[in-house]
Amino acid sequence: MAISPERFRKAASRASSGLILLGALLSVYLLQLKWSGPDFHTRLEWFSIEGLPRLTAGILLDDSAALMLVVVNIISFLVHTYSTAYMHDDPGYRRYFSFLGLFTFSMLGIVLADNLLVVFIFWELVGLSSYLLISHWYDKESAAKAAKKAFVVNRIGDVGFLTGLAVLWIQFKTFDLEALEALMANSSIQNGQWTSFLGYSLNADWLTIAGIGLFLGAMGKSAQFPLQVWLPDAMEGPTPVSALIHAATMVAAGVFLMARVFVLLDINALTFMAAIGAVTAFMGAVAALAQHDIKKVLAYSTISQLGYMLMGIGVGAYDAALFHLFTHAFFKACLFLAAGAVIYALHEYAHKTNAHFDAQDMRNMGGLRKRMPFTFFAYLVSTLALIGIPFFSGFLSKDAILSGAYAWADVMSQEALSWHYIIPDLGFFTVVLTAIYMFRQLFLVFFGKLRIASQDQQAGLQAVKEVPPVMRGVLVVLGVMSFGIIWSVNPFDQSYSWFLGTIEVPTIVSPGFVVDWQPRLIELSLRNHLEVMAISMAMIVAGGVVAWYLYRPGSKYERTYYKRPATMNKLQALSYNNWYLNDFFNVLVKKPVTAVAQGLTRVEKQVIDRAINAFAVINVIIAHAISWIDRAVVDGFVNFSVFFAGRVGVMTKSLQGGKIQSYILIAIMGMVLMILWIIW
Amino acid sequence: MTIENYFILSAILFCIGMAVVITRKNAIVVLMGVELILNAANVNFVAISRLDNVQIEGQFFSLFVIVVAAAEAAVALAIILKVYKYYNTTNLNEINQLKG
Amino acid sequence: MTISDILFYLFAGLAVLSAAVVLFSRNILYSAFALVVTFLAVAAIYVLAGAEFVAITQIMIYVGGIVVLLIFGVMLTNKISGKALVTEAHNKFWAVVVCGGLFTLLLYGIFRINFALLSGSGGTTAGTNNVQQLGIGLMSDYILPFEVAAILLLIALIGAATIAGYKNENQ
Amino acid sequence: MLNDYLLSTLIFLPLTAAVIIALLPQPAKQFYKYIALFVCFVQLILAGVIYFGFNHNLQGVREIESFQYTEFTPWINFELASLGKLSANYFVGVDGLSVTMVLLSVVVLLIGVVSSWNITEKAKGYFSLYLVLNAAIIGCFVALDFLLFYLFFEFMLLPMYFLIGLWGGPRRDYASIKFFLYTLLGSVLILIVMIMLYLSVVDPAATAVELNLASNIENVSPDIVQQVQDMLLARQVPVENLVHTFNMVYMTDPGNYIPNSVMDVQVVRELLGQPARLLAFLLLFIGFAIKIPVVPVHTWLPDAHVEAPTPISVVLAGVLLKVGAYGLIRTGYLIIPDGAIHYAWWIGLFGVISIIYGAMCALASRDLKKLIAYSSVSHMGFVLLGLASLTSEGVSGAIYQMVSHGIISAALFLIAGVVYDRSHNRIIENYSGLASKMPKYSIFVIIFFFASMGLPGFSGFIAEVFVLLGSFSSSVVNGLIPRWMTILAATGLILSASYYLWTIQRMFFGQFFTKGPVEANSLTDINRREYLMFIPLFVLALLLGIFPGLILDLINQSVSLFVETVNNHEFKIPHNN
Repeated sequence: MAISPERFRKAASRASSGLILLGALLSVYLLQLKWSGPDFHTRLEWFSIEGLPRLTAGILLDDSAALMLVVVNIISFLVHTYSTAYMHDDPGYRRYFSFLGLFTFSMLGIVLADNLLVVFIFWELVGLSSYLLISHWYDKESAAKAAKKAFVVNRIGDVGFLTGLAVLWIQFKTFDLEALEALMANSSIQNGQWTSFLGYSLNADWLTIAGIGLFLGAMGKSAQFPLQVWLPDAMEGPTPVSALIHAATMVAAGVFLMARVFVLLDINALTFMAAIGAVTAFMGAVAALAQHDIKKVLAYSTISQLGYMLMGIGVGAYDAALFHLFTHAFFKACLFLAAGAVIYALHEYAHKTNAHFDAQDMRNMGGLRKRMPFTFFAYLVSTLALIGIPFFSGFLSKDAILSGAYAWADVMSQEALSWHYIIPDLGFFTVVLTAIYMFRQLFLVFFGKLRIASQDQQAGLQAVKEVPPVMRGVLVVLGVMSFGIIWSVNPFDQSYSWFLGTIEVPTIVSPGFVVDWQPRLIELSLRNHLEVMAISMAMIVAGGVVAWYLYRPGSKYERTYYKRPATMNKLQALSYNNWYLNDFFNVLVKKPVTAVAQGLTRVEKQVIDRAINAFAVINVIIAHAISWIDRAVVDGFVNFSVFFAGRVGVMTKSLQGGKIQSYILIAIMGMVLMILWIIW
Repeated sequence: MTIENYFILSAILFCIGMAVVITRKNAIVVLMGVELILNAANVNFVAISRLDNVQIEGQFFSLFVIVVAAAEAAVALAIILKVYKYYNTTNLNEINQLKG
Repeated sequence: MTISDILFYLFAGLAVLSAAVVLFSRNILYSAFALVVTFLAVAAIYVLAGAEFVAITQIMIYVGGIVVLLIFGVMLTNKISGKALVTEAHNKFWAVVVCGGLFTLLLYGIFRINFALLSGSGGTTAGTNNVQQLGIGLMSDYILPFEVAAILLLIALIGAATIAGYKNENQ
Repeated sequence: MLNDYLLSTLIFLPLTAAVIIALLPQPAKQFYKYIALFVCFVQLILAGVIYFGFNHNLQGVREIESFQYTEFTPWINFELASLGKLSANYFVGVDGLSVTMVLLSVVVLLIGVVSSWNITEKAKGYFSLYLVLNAAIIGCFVALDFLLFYLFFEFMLLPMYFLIGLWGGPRRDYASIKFFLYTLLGSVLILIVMIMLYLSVVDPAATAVELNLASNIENVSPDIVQQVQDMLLARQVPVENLVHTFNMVYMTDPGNYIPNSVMDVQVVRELLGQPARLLAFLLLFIGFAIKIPVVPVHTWLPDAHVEAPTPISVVLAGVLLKVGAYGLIRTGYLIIPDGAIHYAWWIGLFGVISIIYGAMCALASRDLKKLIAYSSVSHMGFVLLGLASLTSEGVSGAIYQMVSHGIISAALFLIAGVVYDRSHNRIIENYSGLASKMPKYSIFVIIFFFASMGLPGFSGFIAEVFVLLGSFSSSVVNGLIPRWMTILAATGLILSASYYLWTIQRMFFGQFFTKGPVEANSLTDINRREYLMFIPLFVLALLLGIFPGLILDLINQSVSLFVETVNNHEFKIPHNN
């Protein structure tokens, strides 16, 4: 893509979309082949280090991978298509599409890799393409900063990932997932020592550390507390990118990774994960409440939903989490693309009316429902899916997770009241918040009047136009995917879903696991399904009512919204600033690191270099002393000998002064001495 | 007269000639010293020839020495004149350049 | 102490004394004249030693030739301006040391030689005409050195004339 | 035939060319660079011959007969009466440990010539010194005789000093003298150890000949060597028959040490209250640490890099730093493994400190070249950590890191050179938004920055991952490196991402403008010659990132023997901790 000439840019982008479509069709075909069949695994020898097992790389295709393949390909295709319209007059068009291609490639790599090292490689590549795409408009300072932040924060997670890899490596000397599973099943914990089949032994804590390390990687990619700070900033990238990377696929890679290594985790790591997931879900939802940027709301909502998914994995609801991953991928992509459509339309509007305003700020929007029906439809459907209204996809998956969490709390607390119940409770509370912020956004964007038009006496709502057909088509496809009927015959009971029916929860094989933990979870979650559904329905209704009361068209909030400052009180500020996590990081990490760096440089300049310079100065002083000695003593001696030789020379010079008589004198003298010597 | 006396005389003259050659600055005086030395040698030759009056070889030698001395004196004086023309002095101390 | 002994000592003393004058006189002309005396005294010693011909030659060549030559030399090389023709001495100390040393050495040598072994046929009387012997010797046994000496004198003559002779710088 | 003298050709070709350049008259000025280029290109071809002719199954390391392309010529031999015989030989050869270094140097030196293309000032001196440097570097990597190694090691110093001191930036005098004194200090320490070793080690083969056990060196069989060693141990060899040697391979065999000598392996001799062998290791370590460089003896590096002309920075970072690490492997680790194990913890610690400290300083530096210089310190820390772990993964990773850093840091310095060439200013904050002004350049910058921060797909990733894995498993395999060190080292990855990305953000992203003395018009995109330098390095970094086997196959056997040798050494460990 990057090397294709400028005039073929349209053709090239279509070609790449076409290739992705081909990939999507192939992946659907693969899914058909694979579905419920045995796992497909090929290995190629990659390289070897003497004395160690050979490192292999290959493809491991199981049900979840095949599904993920389809999701990635389809959404990628849709985003490609959407982008041909959305980005059509961007100067970096070719760059954009080549990076999009790179991203899709790397994402597929993560999905298919059979080897944690290879996963890590693609993991990083995905991070790279994310970096490149966020900084697409690189001349924007904020975009450049956001890209940097995204990558660096991800790196923090990656260090955890590497640590996890290292622990697995020293125990098992392999990264191959299937081999790891088998080896893990053969390892055992005795007396606090974790002994592997290969005879290596470690403290049992390292099993937990490995799990948490891997999870740390996922925390980075999937924007979990406390590493979620990068995701809202990443919205600086083009909207389709946000849809593809920062909502549907890449951020879900963390969840997918956790699903892949699910069997290797131990109970402590899982608990940790569940807690982090729940906290993130709650924090994300709170942060979404007071945002004014249409994309930021969605970004926080993504964080929150990702928190759900990881909580799902953590509580052992592996299948539910994956289910939510897939449904979320579609409806969140749809939301983002619809938001993109809104932004696009407002841009066009601004262009037409020569108005200058922030096309992403919800304070400028309103009433768009009438002029953008397709977009509205897509938005509405996916919002309902996100909130978890019955008949929509989100309902099925979210309820599955919540009932899993509830069951988990039951199991973990052993029917007694313990802190474990906080986790499902946070989940339920998040449902309320989700309903509030999503309805708020829906109201503020699509209902009421176009605030920018009414305030600035500009051309009215009539000037706003629906987006081009390509974008509309994409929105419709994604909107349709948000209906529950697609996923489950019985829209009220996820257990009827074809998805959950096929994905089986793999048995955790890490040593020290209570054998009946998983069966009990499943049993309990099936039993509590109805109560969970009831609770969550109640929550949604509560949220809906609150949202209606606060944000309905004509409410006080809505009327004053245009002039509203960013925050009105402390609570809003807390939400708006995402719990002040950024400042937190600034104070706790960035500032100290910078200070230490500056300090070290100063230390180097002032201590090490000064020490060395002082050393040099001392040396020079010593050298001077020595040179004095040299002059006075050594040179003195030399000078003396020179002086002596000079005197001798002067003395002898008189003998050599061209004075013949002196020569004669000397000759005679010599003669006399010789004779003397001879006759003596 | 014992021959030692001749020898002693010769030695005295020789040493005086030598002293002249060494100490005097004037080239001509130096030449005189050289003549003295030659004379001292001649005295020896003659004295030796006294021991052997049949062949009188010593006297032959002294004759040749006188001849050579004469030739030497002539050439030496010519050179001194030439040098004097060049340096305007016969002081040996001032004549110390090899190249004119 | 025979008369010849007395004469010997007399002339020897004269020779030494005049030689000393050559050595110590600051005036070049005095030196030259003292030299004449020395030569004459030595000639007398020759006579005492039975070498009349050599003595004559000595007087003729040295006193008549060389010393005159020397005096001419003195004259030619000194601007005649009324002031005395003086010359300085240097290296005196070393000269005394060296010459004294040499003299001592020679004396030592002389006294160590056992002349008694040599003087087997000594005691030649004066009056024996050895001029004839010399003439025959020069024309027979010593003809080659004689001729060489002659050529040497010729060469010296030509050489001296060439060196000292005036040359036109322009040629 | 060619194979017999391949390494000598590799060493002496540039030396000859240097002489030729020095002799050429001034009007032939424009040919100097062509000669240099030609020579380096021929070296590349020869190195290719070595690469393809290299037998992967021969291990080298401590087995004198399995070195390849060996050449042996007696050099200095004389009797020292009661001290036995001195023998230093012209002995060169490669094994897996050194062949990679030779290949790397040849490539980097070639790139260096291309980047020297615009040097016109005192070109004769420049190119002849460059070629002398070239010869010395190659010589260092192939020498198997300690004296020869030391000779080449010292030989590198002088051309480097002049190249920095004559063609460098404004503070070149300070930098070059600092460089010179630092490295000279290191050399002196190494010299001391060399002499200690020389006094303690005998050449068993030559000694056998002296003892009339064999008629000549070729006839010495392993049995005879064993016999000589037994005699040595029993002190049956007369002192005047001992043939002292500088041969580094013989030095690895404990049997060749003279009983009761300074470096004796049976009895712990003490020097200055320290066990002599440990002290010797320490001296060697410090000596080479200066060259690597390791915090805190690294301060010559930033100055030298900042002041050196671009090609010299390239060679300095690309190859010279590796000489230090290579020397440590070849001498410190193999000859004094007991010291290596004794001090492994400290070496690892210094590695980790270098990683973090280098990265921190890079984060705080305002000068682009200084930043890259500090990143070198950081990356060379990984080499040290990998070595200290003494596991196959760790050591392979360390050597891989040497190669990888050689390529990538060379590219990074070229990158700094491009901007400096155009505007004569390297201060980061004087630039902004270069991506719009110099898009192609920015692409390469981003590629190499990411490569340097260990992005998968580039060589640095493989190296760093294996170093980390190796040092992590060290605690299980041999218990030398604690795990927290690895985790701390891994945070270096975060820091490296931060400083590179921050630089990209400040220099390349954002609105285009320049500040200070930088003229916006002077900033033109890269030209064809610069492509010629960047593309091979890019391809190499990528190839090595995707097919690590290209290097690992060469070094595998040697590394495994190396690890085994050092871990299971038969030298007596001094018992004091």
